[in-house]
Amino acid sequence: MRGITVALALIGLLAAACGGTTTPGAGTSGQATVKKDLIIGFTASQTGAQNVASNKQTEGIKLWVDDVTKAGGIKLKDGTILMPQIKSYDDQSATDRVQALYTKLINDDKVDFLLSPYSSGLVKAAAVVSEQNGKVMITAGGADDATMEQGFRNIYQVYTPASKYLTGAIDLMLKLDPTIKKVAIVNEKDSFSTSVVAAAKPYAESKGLQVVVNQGYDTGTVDFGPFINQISAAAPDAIIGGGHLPDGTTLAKQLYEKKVSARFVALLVAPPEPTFADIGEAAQFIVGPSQWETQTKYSAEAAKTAGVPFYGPTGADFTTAYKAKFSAPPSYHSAGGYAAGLTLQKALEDAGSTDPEKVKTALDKDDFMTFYGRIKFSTDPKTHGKQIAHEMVYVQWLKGSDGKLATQIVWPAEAKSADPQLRK
Amino acid sequence: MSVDALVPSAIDGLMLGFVYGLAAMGLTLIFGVMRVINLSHGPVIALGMFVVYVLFTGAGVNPYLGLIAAAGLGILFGVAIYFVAVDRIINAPELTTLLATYSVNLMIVGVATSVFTTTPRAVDISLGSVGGSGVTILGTHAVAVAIAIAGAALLYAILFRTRIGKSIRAVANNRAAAELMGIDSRRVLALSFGIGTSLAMTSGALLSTLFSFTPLSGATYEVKSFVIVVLGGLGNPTGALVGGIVLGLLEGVSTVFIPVSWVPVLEYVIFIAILLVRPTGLLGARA
Amino acid sequence: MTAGPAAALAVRDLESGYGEVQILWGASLDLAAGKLTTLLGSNGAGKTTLLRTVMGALPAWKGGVLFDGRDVTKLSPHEKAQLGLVLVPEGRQLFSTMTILENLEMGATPTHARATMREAVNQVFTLFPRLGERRTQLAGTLSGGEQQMLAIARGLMAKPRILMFDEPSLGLSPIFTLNLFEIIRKLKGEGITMLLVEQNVQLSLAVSDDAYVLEHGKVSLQGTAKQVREMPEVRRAYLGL
Amino acid sequence: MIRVRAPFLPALLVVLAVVAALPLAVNNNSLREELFLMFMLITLASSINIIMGYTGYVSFGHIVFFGLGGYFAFYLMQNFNAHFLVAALAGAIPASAIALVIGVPILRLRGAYFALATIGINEAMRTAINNFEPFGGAVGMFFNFSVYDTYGGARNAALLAYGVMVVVALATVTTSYLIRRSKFGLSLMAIREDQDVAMVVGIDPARAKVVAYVISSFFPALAGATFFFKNGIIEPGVAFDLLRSIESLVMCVLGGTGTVAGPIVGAALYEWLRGFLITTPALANFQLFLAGLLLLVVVLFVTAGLVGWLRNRYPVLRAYIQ
Amino acid sequence: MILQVDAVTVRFGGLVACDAATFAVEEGEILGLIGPNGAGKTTLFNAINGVHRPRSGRIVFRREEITGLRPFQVARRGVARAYQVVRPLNDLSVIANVTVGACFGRENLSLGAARTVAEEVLASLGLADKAEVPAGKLNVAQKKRLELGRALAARPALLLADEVLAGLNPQEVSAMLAVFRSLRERGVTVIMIEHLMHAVMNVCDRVVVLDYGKKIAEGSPQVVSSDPKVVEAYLGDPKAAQRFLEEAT
Repeated sequence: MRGITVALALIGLLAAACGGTTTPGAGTSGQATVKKDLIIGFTASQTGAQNVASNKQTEGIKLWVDDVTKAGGIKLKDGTILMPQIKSYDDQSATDRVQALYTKLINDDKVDFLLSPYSSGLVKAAAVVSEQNGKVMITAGGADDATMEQGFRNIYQVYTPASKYLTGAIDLMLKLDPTIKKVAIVNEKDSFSTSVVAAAKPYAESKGLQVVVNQGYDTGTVDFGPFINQISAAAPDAIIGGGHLPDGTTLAKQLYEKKVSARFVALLVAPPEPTFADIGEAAQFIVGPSQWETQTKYSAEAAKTAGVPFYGPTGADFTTAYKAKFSAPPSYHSAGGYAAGLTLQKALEDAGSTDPEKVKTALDKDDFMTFYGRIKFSTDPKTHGKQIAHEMVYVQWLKGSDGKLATQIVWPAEAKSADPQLRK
Repeated sequence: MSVDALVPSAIDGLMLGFVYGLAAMGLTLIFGVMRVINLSHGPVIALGMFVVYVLFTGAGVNPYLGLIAAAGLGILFGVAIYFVAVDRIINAPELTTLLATYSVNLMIVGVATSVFTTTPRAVDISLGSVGGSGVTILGTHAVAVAIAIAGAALLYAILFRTRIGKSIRAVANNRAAAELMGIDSRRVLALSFGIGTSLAMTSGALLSTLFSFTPLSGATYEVKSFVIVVLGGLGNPTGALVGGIVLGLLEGVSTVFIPVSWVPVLEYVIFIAILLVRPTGLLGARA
Repeated sequence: MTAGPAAALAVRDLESGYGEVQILWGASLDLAAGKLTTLLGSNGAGKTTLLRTVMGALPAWKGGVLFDGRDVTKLSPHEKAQLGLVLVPEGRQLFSTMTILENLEMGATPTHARATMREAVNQVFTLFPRLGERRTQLAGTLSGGEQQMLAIARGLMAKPRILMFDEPSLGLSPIFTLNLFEIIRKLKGEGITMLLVEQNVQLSLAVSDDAYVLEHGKVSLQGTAKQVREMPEVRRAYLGL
Repeated sequence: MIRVRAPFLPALLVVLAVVAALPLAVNNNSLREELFLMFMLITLASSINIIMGYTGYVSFGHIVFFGLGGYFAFYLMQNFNAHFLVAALAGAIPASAIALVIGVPILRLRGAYFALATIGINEAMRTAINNFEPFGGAVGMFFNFSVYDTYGGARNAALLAYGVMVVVALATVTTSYLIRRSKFGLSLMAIREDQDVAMVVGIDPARAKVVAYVISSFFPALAGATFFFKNGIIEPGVAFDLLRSIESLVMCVLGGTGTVAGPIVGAALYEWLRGFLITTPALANFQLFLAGLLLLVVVLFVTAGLVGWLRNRYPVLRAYIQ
Repeated sequence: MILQVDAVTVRFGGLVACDAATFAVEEGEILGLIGPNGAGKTTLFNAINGVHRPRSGRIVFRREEITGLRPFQVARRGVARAYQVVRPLNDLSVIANVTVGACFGRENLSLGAARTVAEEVLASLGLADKAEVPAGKLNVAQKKRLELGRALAARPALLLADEVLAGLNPQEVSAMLAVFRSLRERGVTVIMIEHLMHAVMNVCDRVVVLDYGKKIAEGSPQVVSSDPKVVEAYLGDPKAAQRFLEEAT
């Protein structure tokens, strides 16, 4: 891995050297082009509970680095060409390791910019270290609202905040079946899911729904029997909650095995992941919020309508390249990783420098659209860096005409690829 | 909360209780025979899970056959742990044996996380379910209870019906006297460690058919085993089985009255209270 | 102090102790086959230490133990028990959480005793009918006297070639002590070689064939029980007179 | 043991202070981060040594005080804008008060029962705080970064935390030394060797043990406050991490329980080894295995630990190394 | 009278270890406490210094009732104890062992003062050159002296000495007896449990004999040792043996 990047860098240098002597450089100004390594550091959960989603995110980042390298680097106005290099460690999905490793990335590996680990708890831990050291960090996979309301100056969030994860699902549910009255909320007790529920519960109540079960489970829970018994006893019409991939998957599976008869089930994070299909029939009808889906169509036209520039590849190009490189479809976590890279790239180009202050100014001003959706950050000091433009979509696992289970976008109505259905 | 959940919660808890009890019997047997609190208990449980996992995903071996392999390996592994880490210091103060078995814990966890990482694994097996009208019992749970009961019965048959089992009880009761009777206590101690480990690995194997797991999962069940063992009296296998059932029931039933996440608090408070008030356990210590 | 031809067990210049505490300072004695020998001595003279060292529960520092002429000094207790050298220890040391029957079964651990275990059980129940009546009772729930019977019965289960008793009357009432000596005399009648360590000097000498007196870890007096009974030095050994 | 024959403590403190100043002198932040952790571990190991090494009570769940100190201080800083130094002290005092309350009953337990009870208390505390909403429950607490403004920003706050951790470590070591040389220390060691004899010569073991336990809880609480102040984030799993608890115990045993220098040597060695293993990718996960192997070797063959072994091997050193 | 033991009974479950034992100890005397194995002598010591709480009866030390006090409270009133099975604080040095005795007993000395006392005691017991050696490394005779030294360092008014002569060779025994005589000269009251009868004869002013937890005789060593009840307690009942022999034949 490291060998390859070094080799690539050498080839790049060689190419630059050749370019410098024989033909005029890409820069039109006639200035000499200088190639510089841009070291981007992050940790990934190669192992541990978050490993599936985190690997998807890392793959997204890698694809972005590939694309930039293929395009000849990030070209700044002054003629500098930045060749991104990844410096990454396995954080084992543990917060204390995240803090130790981000400290190491900043102090020992001297990274230029940081991307975030996956999942809010880990992002939060990393954010503290990058703030302490004044490093700019673009976060993907950290949707927690609270994190972005702590007066940070250097952190920028690509994801739609957690508070919006399930409110749309509630809208969808009531649209689908206005007779739904009783809802059970069972969620992971981590910062992300707690944020989600903190917004979803009052929202549900404001819509006249009655919350009949409201319980949290610890991260790493594998036995949902006690919760399912509570749910069964309360006989709700709908169940919302969940947390991350492993627990969400297990919860869905056990709900199915225990024949819980709620008409509508929406879970966080797990449903949009392709591996959710592993639980077979149990996946059917499960709804989940997603930052992005392959069917999502954010295009140059949409950007024009919204009055912002379109930046980066199209969704189709991204999906094709991703499948070619990793032989697997991307998930929203992949898109988030790629989008984080794109965001950094655009800010560097806009700033024309790697100076953190200039990059931050550029990020503060940014408002643009990518295949992943629109990106704009809050500049209010209290919520600085929080994502304020990106929108969620909702997917549901449905059987196609071939009888195979697949995700379809079912909400918002204008973006849907199939009609939502109630559980049977 | 809802009282409608009482019956299914109690049944779920009870069923898990048997599996917990089986693991705790392993821990308490080792303590009863040699006064060693085996801090490698948790990782050994996890090892049982991974024996089943490796055989299942690697060679397609039925998990219940894998369980037999785990039980057998458990004996060998336990005997090995005894001779490597415990034999030399069997008469040393508690701290020494606590640390020695803890060092085994670290080694197992270290190797297992290197090989399997901490990514959750599962043995995907479904035996359908029975019941309805609020109470659904999964086939895997029912089989786990049956095997746990069979395991406990087998242990009892060994301890009370065979000469070697009686020798184990004799050594537990009075090692010096057993030596005078012609019993080679060192062999008996090693074998007891083997049986204790085998019980832990068997219960791990059962748990692997119920829930997903990592090499660190053993820790949860280890602490549960401690609670159970203290509940039933250190060194008392019957107590461990009863303690397991009590803990399982408590876990199930208490969820009806308090939020599920408070259940462990309740367990630990009971654990400490029993240690302080009646360290010999509610059933008293009897080997 | 030479081993006679019939010496079933010969203890030779045995030195031993606990940690750095030397208790035995070269004790020697012979057990004549088929005879009952008693070993006397005041508290702290080293009687229990001698028995424990003979059994191998304590390592011998110097000297040796010959069993039928074979050097068994370095064998561990369970190996000696296998050979038929059996100790009924001080304080009974029963398996208190096991039944009478199970205690007896554990007594029959030596390989040569296992085959005939059923008969042996019947034999000891004939000898100790009270035990037979309570065979499934836990040993820990028996009275002191019954426990002592069980300890002896358990020793007999091993089909001992040599049976050694350490303070069997300790803690027993005077009446029961008499009972105990009756039993010992009965066993003597069956031809088992026995070594008796007892605090009741009078009764021990009354029942024994040979006697040794241990003082300060050494044998100070020896002879037939009858001879020793006559010696005034015995009184001195106990009462310092 | 009682009479002073070498300026052991001043020498030790000077060495530690020089090491502490090193990263500041060469302006090496990553070294500073490593040393921050090392001084924290020295604090934890030396504190455990007071109750385990001197008194003979193996506190497996000693990390509970680290967690409590951290939580109390964090709460005060987050909600009442308390200054870090005030909050650290104000957090450590209730943590020690809790040590007093739980120490009285559990120090009656002997041996393994005590060890189990300390594990139980740590786990009870962890799960309780996991549900305790004022402390953020399972999510824990997380600084609003304006908290760091008082100290000139997050970067300076980290520097301050380092300084405080060094001071806490030196204070722990000094306390440990003074106890070892005091009449009180002698009573603890008598209890360790034989509690019945201690009682028969006139020592009130119950009282002495509780005092030792309370003292040994105070410094971990300060360390916890400092650690989480620097981290800016506190959550139950990290605050009450049983593994860290047992690791500090291992450090103690590695260096030599019952000596002043042992826990320091053990902590430094263990942390160095771990640092080496973690940064060597091939060995990253093997860290635990090797730690276990090392511990087993020490437990089986070098019962006295490194310092203890040296002292036994070269009695001359007894005068110089405490 | 320094100590009054009045009808003290100690039970363990069903076992009566001490059965209404009554005796008094005069200031400055050396009292021998003898009896066969299991007679309850050590239990009585444990009752006096607070290790066991008597079921009934009273123990009065210097006109103060000390029944049921904790061992350290008894120790602080000036009662010291030397154990039958030596219990040195193995990992502590010899001097530290003795300092422990001086520090926490009746005088509650400071560490420095206690150390001075400890040095004197070690010198008087001939252990001065072993001061810095870990106590666990001493030989038996030295450990026995250390055990006594720790008790003496407390400068007790009453010393409970439990078989301190057991396991010593004759020379060591006579050296130890000299120590006891010097204690008497210094006015220390001693109760000694002892099996070495010639030693008891040698140093004890008076003897109390226990059997089955009961006092069966009391008086001067000579009188007591020829008391038939005492002889029977030690050797068994000669008449019973005689009957036994007759029955057999």
